[in-house]
Amino acid sequence: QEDITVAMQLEPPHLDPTGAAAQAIDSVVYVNIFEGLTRFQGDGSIVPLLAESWEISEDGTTYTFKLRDGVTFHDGTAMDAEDVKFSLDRARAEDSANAQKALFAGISEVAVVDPLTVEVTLSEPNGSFLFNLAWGDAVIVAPESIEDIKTAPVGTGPYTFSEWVQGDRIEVTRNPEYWGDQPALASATFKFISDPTAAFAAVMAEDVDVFTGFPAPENLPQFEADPRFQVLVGSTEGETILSTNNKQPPFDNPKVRQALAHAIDRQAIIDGAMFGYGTPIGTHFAPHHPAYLDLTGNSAHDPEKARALLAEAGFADGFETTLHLPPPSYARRGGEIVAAQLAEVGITAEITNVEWAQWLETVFRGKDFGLTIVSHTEPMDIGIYARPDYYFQYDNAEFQSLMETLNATTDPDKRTELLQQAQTTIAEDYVNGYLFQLANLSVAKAEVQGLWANAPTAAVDLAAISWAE
Amino acid sequence: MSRNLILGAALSSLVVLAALVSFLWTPFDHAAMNIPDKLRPPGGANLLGTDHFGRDIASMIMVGARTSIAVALVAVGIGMTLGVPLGLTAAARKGSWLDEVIMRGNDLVFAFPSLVIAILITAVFGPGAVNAIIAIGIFNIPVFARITRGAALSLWEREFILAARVAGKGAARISAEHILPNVANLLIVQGTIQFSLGILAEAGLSYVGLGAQPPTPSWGRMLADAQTMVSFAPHMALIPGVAIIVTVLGLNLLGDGLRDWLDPRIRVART
Amino acid sequence: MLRYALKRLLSLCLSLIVASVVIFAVIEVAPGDPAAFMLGVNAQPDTLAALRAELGLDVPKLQRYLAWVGGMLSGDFGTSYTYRTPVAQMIADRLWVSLPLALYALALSTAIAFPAGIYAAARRGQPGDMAVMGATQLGVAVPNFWFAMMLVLIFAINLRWFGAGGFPGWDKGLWPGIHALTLPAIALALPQAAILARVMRSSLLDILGEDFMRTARAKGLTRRQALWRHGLRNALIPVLTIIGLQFSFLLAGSIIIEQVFFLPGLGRLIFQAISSRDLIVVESVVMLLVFAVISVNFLVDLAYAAVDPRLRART
Amino acid sequence: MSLLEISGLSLSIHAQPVLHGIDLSIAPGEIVAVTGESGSGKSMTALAVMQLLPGGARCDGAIRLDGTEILNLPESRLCALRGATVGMVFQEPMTALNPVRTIGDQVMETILIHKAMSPEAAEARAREVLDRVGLPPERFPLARYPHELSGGQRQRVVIAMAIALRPKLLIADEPTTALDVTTQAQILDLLKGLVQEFGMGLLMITHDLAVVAGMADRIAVMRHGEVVETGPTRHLLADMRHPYTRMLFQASGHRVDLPPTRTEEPLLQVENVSRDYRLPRRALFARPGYHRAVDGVSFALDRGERLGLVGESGCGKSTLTRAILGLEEVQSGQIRLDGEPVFSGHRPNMRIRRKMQVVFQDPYGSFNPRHRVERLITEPFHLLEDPPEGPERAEAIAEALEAVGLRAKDAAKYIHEFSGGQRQRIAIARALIIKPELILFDEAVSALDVSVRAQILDLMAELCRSHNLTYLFISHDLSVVRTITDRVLVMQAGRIVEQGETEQVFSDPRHPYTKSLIEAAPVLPDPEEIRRSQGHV
Ligand SMILES: Nc1ncnc2c1ncn2[C@@H]1O[C@H](COP(=O)(O)OP(=O)(O)OP(=O)(O)O)[C@@H](O)[C@H]1O
Ligand SMILES: Nc1ncnc2c1ncn2[C@@H]1O[C@H](COP(=O)(O)OP(=O)(O)OP(=O)(O)O)[C@@H](O)[C@H]1O
Ligand SMILES: [Mg+2]
Ligand SMILES: [Mg+2]
Ligand code: NI
Repeated sequence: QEDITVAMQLEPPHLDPTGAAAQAIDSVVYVNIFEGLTRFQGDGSIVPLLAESWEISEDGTTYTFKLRDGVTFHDGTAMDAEDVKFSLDRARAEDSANAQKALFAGISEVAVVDPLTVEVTLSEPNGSFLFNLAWGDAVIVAPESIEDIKTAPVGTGPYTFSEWVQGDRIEVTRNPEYWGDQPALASATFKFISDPTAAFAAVMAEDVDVFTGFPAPENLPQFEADPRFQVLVGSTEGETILSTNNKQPPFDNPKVRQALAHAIDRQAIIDGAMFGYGTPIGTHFAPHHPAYLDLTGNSAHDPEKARALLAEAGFADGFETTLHLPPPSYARRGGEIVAAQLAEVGITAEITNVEWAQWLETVFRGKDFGLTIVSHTEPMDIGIYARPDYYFQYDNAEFQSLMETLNATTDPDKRTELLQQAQTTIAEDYVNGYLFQLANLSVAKAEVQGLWANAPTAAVDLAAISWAE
Repeated sequence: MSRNLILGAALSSLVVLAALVSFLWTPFDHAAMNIPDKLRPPGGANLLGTDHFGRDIASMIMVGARTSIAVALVAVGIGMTLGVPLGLTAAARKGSWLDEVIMRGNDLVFAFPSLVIAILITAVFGPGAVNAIIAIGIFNIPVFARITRGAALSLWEREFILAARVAGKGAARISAEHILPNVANLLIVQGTIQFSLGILAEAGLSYVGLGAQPPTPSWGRMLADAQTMVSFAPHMALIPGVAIIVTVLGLNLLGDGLRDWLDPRIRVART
Repeated sequence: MLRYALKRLLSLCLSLIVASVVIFAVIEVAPGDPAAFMLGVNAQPDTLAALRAELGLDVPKLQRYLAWVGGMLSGDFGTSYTYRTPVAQMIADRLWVSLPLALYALALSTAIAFPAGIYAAARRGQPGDMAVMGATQLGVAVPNFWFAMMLVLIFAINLRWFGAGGFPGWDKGLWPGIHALTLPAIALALPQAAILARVMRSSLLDILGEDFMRTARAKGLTRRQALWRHGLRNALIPVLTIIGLQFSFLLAGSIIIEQVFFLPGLGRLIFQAISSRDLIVVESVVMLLVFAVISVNFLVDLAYAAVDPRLRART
Repeated sequence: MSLLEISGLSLSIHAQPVLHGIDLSIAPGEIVAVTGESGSGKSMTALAVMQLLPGGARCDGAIRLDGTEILNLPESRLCALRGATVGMVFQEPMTALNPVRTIGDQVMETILIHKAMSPEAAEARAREVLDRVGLPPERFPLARYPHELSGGQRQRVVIAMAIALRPKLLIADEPTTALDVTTQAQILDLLKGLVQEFGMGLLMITHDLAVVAGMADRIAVMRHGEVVETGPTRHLLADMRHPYTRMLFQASGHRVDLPPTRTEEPLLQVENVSRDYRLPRRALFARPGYHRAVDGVSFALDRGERLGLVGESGCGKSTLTRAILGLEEVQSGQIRLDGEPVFSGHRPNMRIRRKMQVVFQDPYGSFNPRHRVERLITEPFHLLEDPPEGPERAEAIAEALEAVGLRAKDAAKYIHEFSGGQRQRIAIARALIIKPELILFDEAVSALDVSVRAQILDLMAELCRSHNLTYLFISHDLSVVRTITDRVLVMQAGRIVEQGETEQVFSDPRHPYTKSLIEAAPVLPDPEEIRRSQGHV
C-alpha cells in the first residue's frame, strides 16, 4: 500500500503557512510541501533542512547559512539565496500578514552572498533564532508562485499539492524531483472531520488510516482494545491553563489567585475532561522539556486552604466571576469541572461558551473576562509573561528583566537556570491556574509506522510514515 | 375523550411532574460531580446511571425537563403574545396595507432558515437559554399570526360578527370579545404543537452548544455530551433521547387529542 | 396567470431586499473580527490592520452593503475572507452536496409519505391507519440529529454497511456519491416523511368528505377509484405547500446532519464560516438560502395553479 | 312491475334508529316525491337506495331495484348498478363537482367507468347529454371547469352525469333548494322532460310542498323516519288523512294577519344609492375594475310600514341591507333615517345606528357560541350611551325574551341548547331589546322548516300589533313576502325594477322580471279546488 488517509479535526482556511495562525495549515504543508532553513524533528530537536550548515558570528548577531544545492521548487524553478531573502523579507515586511511576525523582529538585514549563501544579521543576539526559523511561519517560498500560494502552494518539499475539495479533503502526491530521499508513500489524503463522533466513526469504519489530534480521548480505550488500531499518546507544547485576568478585581489580589489554585483538582480535570490523558503541570512549561520543574505541589488541591485564603482576602462568602470557554473539549469539559470545583469553595463562575473569533475579540484583545481556559500551544512560550499587555495582564518588572537576560543568554546551563527561575516566579505568583500539558493523541491502523508521537509543532511528517509489511 | 388525549396528557404530565418535583427533590444533586464514578450504567445507586462527570443522569433529566419546558413555554408565549394580536389585526383590516405588511413580514420570517438564524442570533448575542428562547420565539410569531388570521378571517364572515358590528362594536372590541374566544381552541392546540416543536428546537440548539449553558442541565446538551460515548456508554444518549421523544410525543398526542375533543373541525398547521 | 406570476415576482423582489438588509445588519453586529481570527494570538496590530485593509473591512458599512448587494446582482458574491477563494465558487461546490442531499431526502420523504398517507386515509380508523399514525407520531417526535447518531451507531459502526460519513465527490462516480448520502438522507427524510404523511392523510380525509366524492361514488366508482381519480389531485394542494416548505428546510436545515456525517455541504460551510467570522460567506449563504426558500414558495404557488384550475382563472 | 320496491326498510346509524319500516315503490316513468321536514329521513332513504350510507349504518328490510335485491349485494355489484341503473343528483351544485376536472371529463367518467362504450363514443354521448340538459356546445365546451359555470348550470352538469347512461331510476335529493326560483323552474322542467323522454323513474326529494304538488305523480310524506302518508298526488292533497300532512300543508301556505299601518311619516329615505365592489386588478398596473352591486336605488319607508324586498340571489339585497345599517360606505347617494344620514364623514353615525336592528338568515351562525343568551341579546346595549344596569337590565332581558315567546330564565343558557326556531326568536329578541324604530329582516325565515317558519311569521305579526314595528323584509321567497308586507320592492341586478302595494304587484306585475319571478314560483294548490275537480265530497 502506497497511499494513506490522514484525518485531522480542523481544515486549513488556506495553504499559506506564512499567512495565518491556523495550525491546520502547518499540519498539512509543514515539511511535506514547504520546507524552511531548519526544521523540527519528532522529538522536538532542531536540525538543518534547506540550510546545509551555518556559521554564527562571535557576537551572535550574524548567521551565515550555506544552502543545499540542487533544490528546486515544485514548479521547476531553483531554490536559491534570493528565495530565502525574499521569504524572510516578506515575513518581516511592514505590510506582512505573518501571524508570528515577532519571530523575525530581531532581523535587521538579509543579504545574498552568492546563490547558495545567505547572511542574516540580527540587531542583537538571539538564543532561539535557529529554533524560530524552524517554525512553519518561516518556510521558504518562491516569488514566482507567491500569487496563488493560498490555493496552489508551491514549495520544495517531498510532496506536491494536487487537489483540495473544500470542506472535505486535500490530496498530495510524491514529488519525483525531490532533492532528498524518496518517501515511502506515493500519495496522501488529508481529511477534515471536525465532529468528534464522526471522527470516532470514521476511524472505526476504517474510512481513515490515521487520525492525528484525535478529539475524543474517551474513545481511545476502545481503539486500544481493538487489534486493528494503535493509539499514540505523546505530548504537545500546549500548556492548558485557567487563565486569570490579573488586572480584574478580585484577581488582582494574589491571595485570591492562590485560593483559585488550591481550589482546583487537576487530576479530576484530567480524568473528567481528558479521560486521564495529560500531565499535570504547576507552571507554564512543558514537562518534556529538560528545564522543566515540577511545581504542582505548590498548588495542591486543598479546598480548605482555598476557603481560608479567600476569607483572608475578604471574600469569605465567595464572589462571582465569568468563565469564557472556547470550543475545544478540553476547555468546554474542563470548564464545567472547574466551575463545579470553584463552586465548592464559594466562587460562582458563570460559564459562557464562545467561538474562537469571539474569544479572540472579547477575551484576548478586549481583556473582558474573569477566567478562561485555553491551551498555549506555541513552543517555549513562557515569554508571554513578560508582556504586561498580554491578555492575562501579568505585570512583573522582575520577571520582565529575567526574560531579557534569558534572550541574551546562549549558554545552555545558564539558560536552564534562568528558565527554572522564571517557572518558579510565575508559579509562586499564581498568575494563572496551571492545569495540565495537553496530550497529543493519535489513532492509526496498526500497520502504520513512523508517526510522530509528540507534537513539537503542528505537523504530519509524511516522509517518515510507511506501512508495515 | 380519545385515547390520544389520555395518553398524551399522561405523558406530558409525567414530564411536567418530573420538572416540578425537581424543585423539591432529586435523587442526587444534579450538579455534583463524582469523577471516579463516571459512566455508571443504569441500575444500582444511580437509577439511570451516571454521565462522564459522574453526575446522576436521573437527576439531570428531571432538572433538564425544567429547562426544556421553560424555554419552549416562553418561546410559545412570545409567539402567542405577538403573533395573535398581529393575526387579529391583519384579519380585522383584511385587504388593507396593514394586513399586507403583516402578512409579507410573516412570509419573510418564514423564508429565513430558522436554524441558521438561531445560530446567528446566538453568535451575535452569545449562546444561552434566553437567546435560544428569542430565536425559537421569533419563529413562533408568524405561525400564530398566520393561523389566527386564517381562523379570524372565516369568523369575520360569520353573521354573529355582523350582529356585533350592528351593535356598534369596533374592530378591536369585536376581535377581543368574539374572535379571540372562538380561536382560543385552535390556539391551544397549535400551542401544544409549537410547544413540542420548541422542545425539539431547544434540544437542537443545545446540541450544537447554543442553548442553555452549563451547569444548567439540558437534554440537548446531554445528548451532545453523549455523542462520542454512544459506543461504550449508550445510556448517556438513549436516556435524554427517550426523554425528548416521550415529551414531544406526549405533547403531540395531547394536541391531537385536544383538537378532537375541543372541536373536530379545526385544522392545525403542522410544520 | 401572467399577472399572478408578476405580482408574486414583485413581492419576491421586495422580500429579498428586506432580507438582505436584515441579514447584513444582523451579521455586522456579530462580535468577532475575521482578521483577528485569521492571525491568531500572536498577531501584531500593524499586521492586523494590513489584513483588514486587504479584506476590505476598513470601509464604511453602508458602502460594504452596497458593494455586496451590487456584487450579488452581477453574480459576484465576493471573496471569502478565510479561504481567499470566490464565494460563488465555494457555494457552487457545496451545493453539489447539499442540493442532491436535499433532493434525495425529499424524494425519500415523498416516497414514504405518499403511500403511507394514502394507505392510512383509505383505512381510516382501522388498525392499519392506527399503526401508520402511531409511527408518524413517533417520527415527528424523534430529533433528527439523535436519529442520525443512532443510524451511525447501527449502520456504520456496528454493521458497517455504510461509511460513517464524508463524501467522496461525484467524480468518483454516481454510486459512491449516492451511497455516501444515503444515511444522511434517511436521517433527514424520516421526520419529514412523518409530517408529510400526516398532512397527506388529513388532506385526503378532508377531501373524502367533500360532496363531489359522493357524486363520484354515485356514478359507480369504487371507493379506491374515487380516491385516485378525484381525491388525490385535490388533496395535493396542502401537500404541495408542505413539500415546498420541506425542501427549503432540507436545504438549510441539514446543518446538524451535515455536521454529524461530516458532509462538505452548505450547512457545514455556514457553520464554519460563522465560527471563523467569514462574514461575507455567511451573508451570501444565508441570502442564497432565503432566496431559495422564497423562490421555492413562488414555484409552489405556480404549481398550485397547475393543479387547481380555479387559481388559473382567478389570475 | 315496479322499478324500485322498498319494503320494511329500517336504518340505524351507530345503533341510533333513523328510519323505521319504510315502504315505497316507483314504477318506470313515474315521479315519486318524498317530502317532510328537515331531519325526517328523506336523504337517508335515498342514500339507502344508493347504498352510500354514512359509516356505521345498518339496513334491515328489503330494497329491490329493477328486480335485484340490493341489500347484501357485494360492493362490486353495487358499483355496477350505481350510475348505470340508478343515477343521483344532490342538493349542492356548487360542491358536487370536482373543481379540478373539466365537466366533459366528469360526465364521460360515468360512461367510461361502466365500460359502456369507447372513449370516442363516450365523448359524443357526453356532448349529447350536456346538450340535452341545456348546455349547448357553442357556449359550454367539454373543456370547461365547474368554477366557470353558475349554480344552475352546474346542477345541469350534475344531472347530465346522472343521466349519461340513461339509468332506469333517477334520484334527486333537493335538486333545486340552492337555486333561484327561475332556475328552479327550469331544472324542474328539465327533470320532468327527461322522465317523459326516457321513461325513467324519478325519486324526488324536497321539503317544498308546492314543488311536489306541481310535478309528482305520487307523494310520500315522512316524519321522524317513518312514511306517515302516501298516495297519488291529487288524492293525497285532496284527502290529507294524517294530521301531520295537514299541518305541513297549512304551514306551507300559512298567511298571517297583519294589523293595518297607522302613521304616514317617513322613517327611512334611500336616495339614489350605489355601492361598488372593487374587483381584483386585471393587469399589474391596470386600474382595478368595479362591480356595481347596488345601482341607483331610491325608496322610502314610512314609520309603521312593512316593506318587502325580493329578487334573485346575488341581486344586491344584502349589500343594500349593510348600506342601510351604515356598516359600509356607499359610493353615491344618501341614506337617511329619521332625517339624519346613517353614514357621515366616513364614519357610521352611532346615534342613528341605535334606531335600527337586524335579524339574519342563519339561526346557527348569528350567535357567538361561547356567550350566554343574556350576553348575546344585550349586545345592542353597546349602542346606548347609558345602557341599563343591574335589575333594570335583567328586566329588559326578560321582557325581550318573553316578547318572542321564550322564558326569562332562558337567559342563562347557551345558544346550542336551542332549536333553530328558538334561535330565530332569540335573534328577534336581540333586535327588540333596544326598542329600535326599524328592523331589517335579511332572509330571516329562509333557513327554517315550514312549520317553524309559520310560527315566526305569526310572531312577527304579533309584534307588529304589540310594538308597532317598522321593518324591511328581505327574501327570495315570494309567498312569504306576500303575506308579511304592505309594500314590496323588486330588485334585479342591483336596481329596483318595480315597487308598489304588495297585493297589487303580485296580482298585476308590470315589469317582465317581476312577471317571470311570479310565474316561476311554484304555487300550492288549493285542496278545495282539487276535491271539487275530482268529485270528492
Ligand atoms: N352521518 C350521520 N350520522 C348519524 N346520524 C345521521 C347522519 N346523517 C344524518 N343523520 C340523522 O339521520 C336523520 C335523518 O337525516 P336525513 O339527512 O335523512 O334528513 P332529511 O330528511 O334529508 O333532512 P333535510 O331536509 O334537512 O335534508 C337525522 O335525524 C339526522 O340527524
Ligand atoms: N365583499 C364583496 N366583494 C365583492 N363583491 C361582493 C361582495 N359582497 C357581495 N358582492 C357581490 O355583490 C352582489 C350582490 O351581493 P348580495 O350579497 O348583496 O346579494 P343578495 O341579493 O343578498 O344575494 P343572496 O340572496 O344570495 O343573499 C353579488 O354579485 C356579489 O357577488
Ligand atoms: Mg336531506
Ligand atoms: Mg343575501
Ligand atoms: Ni506552550
